[in-house]
Amino acid sequence: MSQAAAAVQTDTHAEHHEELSFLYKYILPVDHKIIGMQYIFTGMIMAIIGGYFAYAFRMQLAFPGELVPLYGLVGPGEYNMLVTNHGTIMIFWVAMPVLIAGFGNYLIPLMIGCDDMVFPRLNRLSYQIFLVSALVLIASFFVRGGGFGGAWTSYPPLSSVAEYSLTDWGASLWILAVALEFVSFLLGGINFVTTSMNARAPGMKMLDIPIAVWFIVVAVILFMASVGPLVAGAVMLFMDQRIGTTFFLPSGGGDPLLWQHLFWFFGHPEVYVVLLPTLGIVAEIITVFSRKKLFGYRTVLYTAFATGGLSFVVWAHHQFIAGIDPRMANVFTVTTVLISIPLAEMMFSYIATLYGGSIELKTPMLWALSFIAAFLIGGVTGIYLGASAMDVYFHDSYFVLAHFHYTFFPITIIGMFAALTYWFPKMFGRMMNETLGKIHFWGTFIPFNCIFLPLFFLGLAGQHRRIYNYEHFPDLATQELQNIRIFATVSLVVMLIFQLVFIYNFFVSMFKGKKAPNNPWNANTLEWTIPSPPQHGNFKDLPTVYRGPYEYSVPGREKDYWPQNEPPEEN
Amino acid sequence: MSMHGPIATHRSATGVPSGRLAIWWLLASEIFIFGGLVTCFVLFKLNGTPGFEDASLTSTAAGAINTFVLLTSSLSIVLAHAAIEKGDRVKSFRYIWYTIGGGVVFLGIKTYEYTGKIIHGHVITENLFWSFYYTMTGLHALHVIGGMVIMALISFDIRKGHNYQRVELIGIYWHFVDLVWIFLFPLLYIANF
Amino acid sequence: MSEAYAHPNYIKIWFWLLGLLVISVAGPMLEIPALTIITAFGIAIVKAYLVAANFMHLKFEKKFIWYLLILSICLLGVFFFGVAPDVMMTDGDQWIDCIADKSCVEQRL
Amino acid sequence: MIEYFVENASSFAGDIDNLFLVITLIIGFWFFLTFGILVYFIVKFRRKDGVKAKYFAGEKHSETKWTHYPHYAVIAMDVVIIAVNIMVWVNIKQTLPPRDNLVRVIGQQWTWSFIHAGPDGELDTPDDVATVNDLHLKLGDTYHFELQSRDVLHNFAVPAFRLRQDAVPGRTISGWFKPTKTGTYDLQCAEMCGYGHGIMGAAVTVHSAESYETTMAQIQNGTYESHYQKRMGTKTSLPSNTSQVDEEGSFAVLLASIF
Repeated sequence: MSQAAAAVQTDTHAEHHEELSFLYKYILPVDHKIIGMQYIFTGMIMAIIGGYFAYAFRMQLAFPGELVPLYGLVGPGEYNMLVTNHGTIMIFWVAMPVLIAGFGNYLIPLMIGCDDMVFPRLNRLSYQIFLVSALVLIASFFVRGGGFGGAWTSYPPLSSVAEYSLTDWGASLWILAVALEFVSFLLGGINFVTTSMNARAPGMKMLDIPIAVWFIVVAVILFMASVGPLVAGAVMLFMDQRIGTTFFLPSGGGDPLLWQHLFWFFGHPEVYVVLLPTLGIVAEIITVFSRKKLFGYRTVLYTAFATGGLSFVVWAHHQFIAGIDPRMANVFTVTTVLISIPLAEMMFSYIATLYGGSIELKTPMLWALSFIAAFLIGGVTGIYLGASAMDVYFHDSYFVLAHFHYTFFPITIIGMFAALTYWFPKMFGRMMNETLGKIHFWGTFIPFNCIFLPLFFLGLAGQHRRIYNYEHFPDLATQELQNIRIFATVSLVVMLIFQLVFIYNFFVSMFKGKKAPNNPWNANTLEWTIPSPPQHGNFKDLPTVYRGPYEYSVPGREKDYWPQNEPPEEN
Repeated sequence: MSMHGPIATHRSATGVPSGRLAIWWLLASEIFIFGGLVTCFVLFKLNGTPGFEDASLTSTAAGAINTFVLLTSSLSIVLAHAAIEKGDRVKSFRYIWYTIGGGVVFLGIKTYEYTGKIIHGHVITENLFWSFYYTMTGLHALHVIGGMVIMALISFDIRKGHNYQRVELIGIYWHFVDLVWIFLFPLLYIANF
Repeated sequence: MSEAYAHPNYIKIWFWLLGLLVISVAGPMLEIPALTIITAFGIAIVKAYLVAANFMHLKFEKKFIWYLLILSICLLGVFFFGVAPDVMMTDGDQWIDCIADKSCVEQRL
Repeated sequence: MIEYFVENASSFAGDIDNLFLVITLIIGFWFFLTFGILVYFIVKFRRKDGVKAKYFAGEKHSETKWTHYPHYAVIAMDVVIIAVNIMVWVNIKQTLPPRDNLVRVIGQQWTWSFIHAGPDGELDTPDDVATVNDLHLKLGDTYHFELQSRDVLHNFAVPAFRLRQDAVPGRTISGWFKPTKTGTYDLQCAEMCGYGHGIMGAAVTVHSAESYETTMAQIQNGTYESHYQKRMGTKTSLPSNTSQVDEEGSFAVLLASIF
């Protein structure tokens, strides 16, 4: 690594790294692109585990008591373990690594025009910690007593006392894995923020930064500002479990509600932490495929700041009926409903971007538009749950479940597919197959709605969450509701089968796809000005930026795009 | 200073060098970790949770000596930074090792305190106050140990003549550890009402 | 790495800090609780300022670092005041601390 | 709208259903408007040869008004939602109307115990009536409940009453409800409470005055048969229970054969 001082010149610098051995190139890389892909692949493997868990417990719900093919019998303890770890994996080990760490790593240096992260080795370390955390989580499924089954919120005393949870080491390894994961993203986050603050290409002003980078950075800052109390809480919970302190145990003077506050003070900003990167990715895609300038760049940016700021004062809406002071609920209702204001503005801006555009429905665009459509449903149903009195009926019901899957599924899965299909040519230098991409899109989007729309109605019928078998609740054990459950499960199986199309397309295109040009989508941002895939060191010469990232269809120009680093024409 | 690693490391659009900027972000997130613990402690204390009167059992003298030790080590690390800016590697090396020595004395006194408390039956599970006492000071001590290890590594680095800027970075971190102690000291040792 | 700012007189700052330390230890000996709070926490804040401004060179640092740190502390304040009504007020309109008044059902652990 | 799915059997159930309707109308309007515009734009502005996209930044007032005016309307409607919501919330959770009757609800892993106050309307007196998994209520009485937990968090949830409240160990949480329809309803635990969370149900029976008296008398002289067990006995048969369905027709088996 340590090259002589001659490396000041960037072109020679890039060539120094060509002779890296396989070990240093792919196993212990310092190149941000490889680390980004490590995150993405790890996240996708974890997504397969999370999806498998979802399959197992949905099958149990639809056909209670029967052997689930490819899994076996799902008992009550196992059911709890499956739902808990499905939630944990999908949020902490899929959404976070793929959207923030993965695409953040891949895109930030490319989009702001520099050769790597500011601290490449810190970057590698954060991935390694992340990998360890994933392994610890997987290990927790196999210890005596099984994996942790106290819901991903892990409310004590259930999570802190082994006699209550019956998963002595499962619970401890779970909290350990989560804490390690936080440490990993704290380190990664510091790197991201520093890189985008300090290492921007010459000429790139604050308002020339692509929205995707902006939003990832805002998300990382939100994460860093909210996770601290929960890290402290995780230490306290771990000591409750292993040493026998009573931080969260009322009989010893502690308070179980304190954990809920610590958790949701992090947990609510966390929603925006994973939401913002996807919103940024969608902004990139809709501008490219409608050949339009983003409507109101500043407005979009400020609404993101407003959302981030507001997200710190809404956390107690998860606890309206958890025994908190009922007067506080009014305050938190107001702040929660207020969040609709910046987000509505942002959605309006995105839709206004399409106005007068020249929309081409390529696969990434389909994903981006479907994100907007699905997220609209997720967003508006959030209003119900922000209203404290509605929460009296909906708390912990399938309505909540359907709502947050309508936000998290678009964010995580749709956002991931949008980004993967859009940047695939840049990552691997080959194009993905459009037809298969579209088949996969419709095969995912339609079943997704078929899974979660019916669950809203189950929620209206009063069905509560995390129940392995509804036969103990006669009002819920009716044939009509059971049919809805079966319908949702069948849709899930259909959706999972269609993922095979994607996996096939992904790997076949990676090796056999059509060669991708530098700029297949005619986009403006800096990553498209260099070869696909980019070499180590990215840019031959550090680019100079002359304009904002969304100058599409500028009147008076022949080409309908105008790369950020293209010098203005002399008149 | 030698030039290696990516160019990105050496760019500075904000005017603050990347290393220092990163340390500040690190400290901002550390504020939340310690702040979260301290907030919980204050919540329970103001609530009059039984057991918090045990704050009078902590040894103010030991706490005060530890404060003195940490303040002095803070001084020596900042002097190390001042020395390295003048290019005086030997002096800087010596000051860094004074600081590490301060850390050792601090941990020694901490150990003595812990031992005394445990002998008197004030173990971590006795009540919430002692739980917080051991958790907060323990987490702080882990930061002290981490700082000392990194400092030792850096000291050999600068003796060989590279990475001078790291003295300032570890210094900022060490001052932060000192700052945390400045707040833990009144919380755990003085405010026993 | 050397930047052109004058180093403050570190030894002087150090003596200031020691003086403040003596006051904060001596404060409780007067046994006036209100005064103890001032000497303990007021002085902690002054000490923190001295260390941050001089030893950490925040005096010479860009302004936004101050904003960053102060914003962190403000957010902790938000957290404190959001949680305080629940954890500190164990008796309210709709709930009572049943451990304190021994009216609880027997707890299993 | 909720009442199509679940009966509304308490005095404030109607308020919550109304709130649901208000929110549904408001957000339904916005959703269909926004969704319609989105679809319209996608269809209208498809790529056509020779037609170049418009160029505007969305920074001028003449452009931003298209997003700002609807945005002000969103704020106005938010205020409506918040106002209606706070009225309902204050009524349900923040105020305790004078009580006619009292019941103590105790959650533990994984049963509910109920202590009915008995004729004198006070708890901890000799005429208290204790039951397990079986709550008996008198129609039209305003009940206060004292919610406690022996171990972990539980949630006292009766969908037909539109009522949910967490039980927190170490605290006694009080609240109220007023049953307005006779019948037997589900009581759920709606907070994850461990291994048996899925079986932690109970039956809530709202009696008319005379039926209530007979039931209470039966409980006290030991001739009473639990409503909960009766319900479990009669209505447990899910169609896909292994014992009752022939293996061949089941979907899971079909899937298994595919894999």
